[in-house]
Amino acid sequence: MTAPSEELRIVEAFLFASPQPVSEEEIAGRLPEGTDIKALLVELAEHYQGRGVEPVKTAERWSFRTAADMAPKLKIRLKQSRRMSRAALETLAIIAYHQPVTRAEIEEIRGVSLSKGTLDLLLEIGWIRPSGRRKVPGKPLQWRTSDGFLEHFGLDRVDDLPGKEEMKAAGLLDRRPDLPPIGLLKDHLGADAAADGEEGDDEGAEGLDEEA
Amino acid sequence: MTAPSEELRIVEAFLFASPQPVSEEEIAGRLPEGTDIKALLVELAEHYQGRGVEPVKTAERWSFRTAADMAPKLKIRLKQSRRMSRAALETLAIIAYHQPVTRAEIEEIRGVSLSKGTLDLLLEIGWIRPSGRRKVPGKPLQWRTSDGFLEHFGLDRVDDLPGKEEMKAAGLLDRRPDLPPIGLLKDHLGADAAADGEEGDDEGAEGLDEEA
Amino acid sequence: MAETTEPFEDPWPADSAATPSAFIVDVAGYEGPLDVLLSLARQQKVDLAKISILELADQYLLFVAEARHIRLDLAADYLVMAAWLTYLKSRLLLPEAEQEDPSPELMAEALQFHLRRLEAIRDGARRLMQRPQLGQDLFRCGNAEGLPFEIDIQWTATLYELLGAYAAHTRRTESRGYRPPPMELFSMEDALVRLRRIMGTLPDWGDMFALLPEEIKGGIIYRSAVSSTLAASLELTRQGFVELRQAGPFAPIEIRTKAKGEGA
Repeated sequence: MTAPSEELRIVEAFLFASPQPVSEEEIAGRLPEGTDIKALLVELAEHYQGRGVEPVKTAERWSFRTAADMAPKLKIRLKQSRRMSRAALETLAIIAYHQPVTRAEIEEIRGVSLSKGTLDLLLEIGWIRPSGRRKVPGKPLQWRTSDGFLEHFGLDRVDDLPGKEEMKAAGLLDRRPDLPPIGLLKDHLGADAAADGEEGDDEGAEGLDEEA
Repeated sequence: MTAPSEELRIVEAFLFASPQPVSEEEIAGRLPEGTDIKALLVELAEHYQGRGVEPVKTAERWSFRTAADMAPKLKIRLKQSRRMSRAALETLAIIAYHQPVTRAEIEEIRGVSLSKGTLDLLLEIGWIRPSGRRKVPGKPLQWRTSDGFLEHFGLDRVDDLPGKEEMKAAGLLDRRPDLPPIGLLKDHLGADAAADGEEGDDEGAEGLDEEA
Repeated sequence: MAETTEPFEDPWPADSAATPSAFIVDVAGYEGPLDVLLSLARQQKVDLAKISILELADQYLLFVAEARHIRLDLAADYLVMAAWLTYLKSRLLLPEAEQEDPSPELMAEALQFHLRRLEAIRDGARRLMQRPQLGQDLFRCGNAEGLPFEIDIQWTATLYELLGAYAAHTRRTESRGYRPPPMELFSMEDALVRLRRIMGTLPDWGDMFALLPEEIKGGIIYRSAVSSTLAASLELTRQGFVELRQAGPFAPIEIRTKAKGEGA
């Protein structure tokens, strides 16, 4: 094994010491001008291949993480992970794959109205963020996933979502009008639809099971 | 480089992920019984020899730390601007207008004694420079403003300091001839001089204003 | 491995609800009519794109009819979907005589699209949750030491502040009031004080100018001392404290304390 270059050592120490993942620009700021950052990161990744920790890129930023297969050995299980309701999970997936997406679109895709607590929950965890308003009547808020979401699931970019390419290819991410007559019928039944929304709220409240 | 053993990877990931430094007993708890922890730690240390981070043992506990020589490379430089105290500014102005000027003369002009830090501070900032010694008993050092001073205040020459000519014409900047000591006269002036001196001490203490 | 470490509940009851009777009992287990339709469609075990919409509509209508026996308050969404499917079914069964839009085929295709899209999202959510997650499967550095920092202090002062300080100093000096330059010369008052002090100790005649302070011999200060002392001596003579005499022009002027009782 050859001795690591001074530049590589700096990248290594910087990724390691920084409390937050760091961008390639931030790394470049620590090194002589003109240093090939990408090559250094490749070299670093090669060095850590097969080891207990490794450099990973999430949300366009680099940090060290324990290797995925170490999970069972490291599991401390100090805190039980939150259990998410199916509604919350599906809503997260819809936002992730279809972003930016409005509340109405989420409801249309799931075919059921969205309880209030669902978006709140995802917002509280820090996995989604509001992202501008759709330029249609009513200017509804649009939602996107956050960097925290990418970091949590170990994704570099939204395009790296599992199966995203296939979904796109199949046209499933296209925007399409709701089943036309259903929309019309719904308008006729406005009052009942509201009652249904209430039921949804109840369900949302149990979205986050707090298990000790 | 041989592939690291599973045990070594666990030690590596465990040291890395643990919120606190870990004892050898804690490491042993993660590994099959009878594993030679010490040998593993030696192997780990060897692997990280000369790298940007390394396992270190402090107070009988292990953790990863950045290599000591990396500290200067990782340092974040924060810029903070501070305003100068009135005493320092006044001293600087007196040097600018009266240069070359000795410490005793500055004190005489200001009418208060000069705190020790004031000239040091101005010298450190690089706004004044020593400029030969006055040819009087005691050979006191004389002070002048530096090029750095001119640069900071956007002046070409000291003579460009606005108002100097007018002040000179008004006789405000004339230095009076030193008085020969006459016992009786001194006695008359004694009380006032002492009072002035005291004020000077107070002001000297606040030589460096701590302003955010 | 991800299966075994999956901490999330398995959120899809579809498989467990594989029998029609289970549907009816468990209306609340479904997240809306589309969810029910998707479950029913999966029972056909064919590609969703090739699913028989007619069969699906029949199954759904049956489901709703059965469900209503148990829950009269069955949500509006379910009934709307039932109405729509009835309509779609009737259109599909009718010979394609009139060309109304949207065509029933298009409507059926739209329903298929919705079902496929919902299934794709569920698949996405499942795969997302199977990824190793931070703080659960992957760990960041537990005790990152942080980056050391160094503060560069930059002292700032503007020219205005500099001049302001000087002006303030000037004003302060002036506000101390008018102070005449200290008198360098030996004043009449100085001479009076001094003569009064000395004369008490001189019993006999003495050269007046020999009494001047030793340290000021020569120069303008000495001469001022001579004249002020002479003037002071005249004043003291007038007051009757001392006597003066001079033997002749330019002779030394002698002075002595006036004897007590001799009168003025």
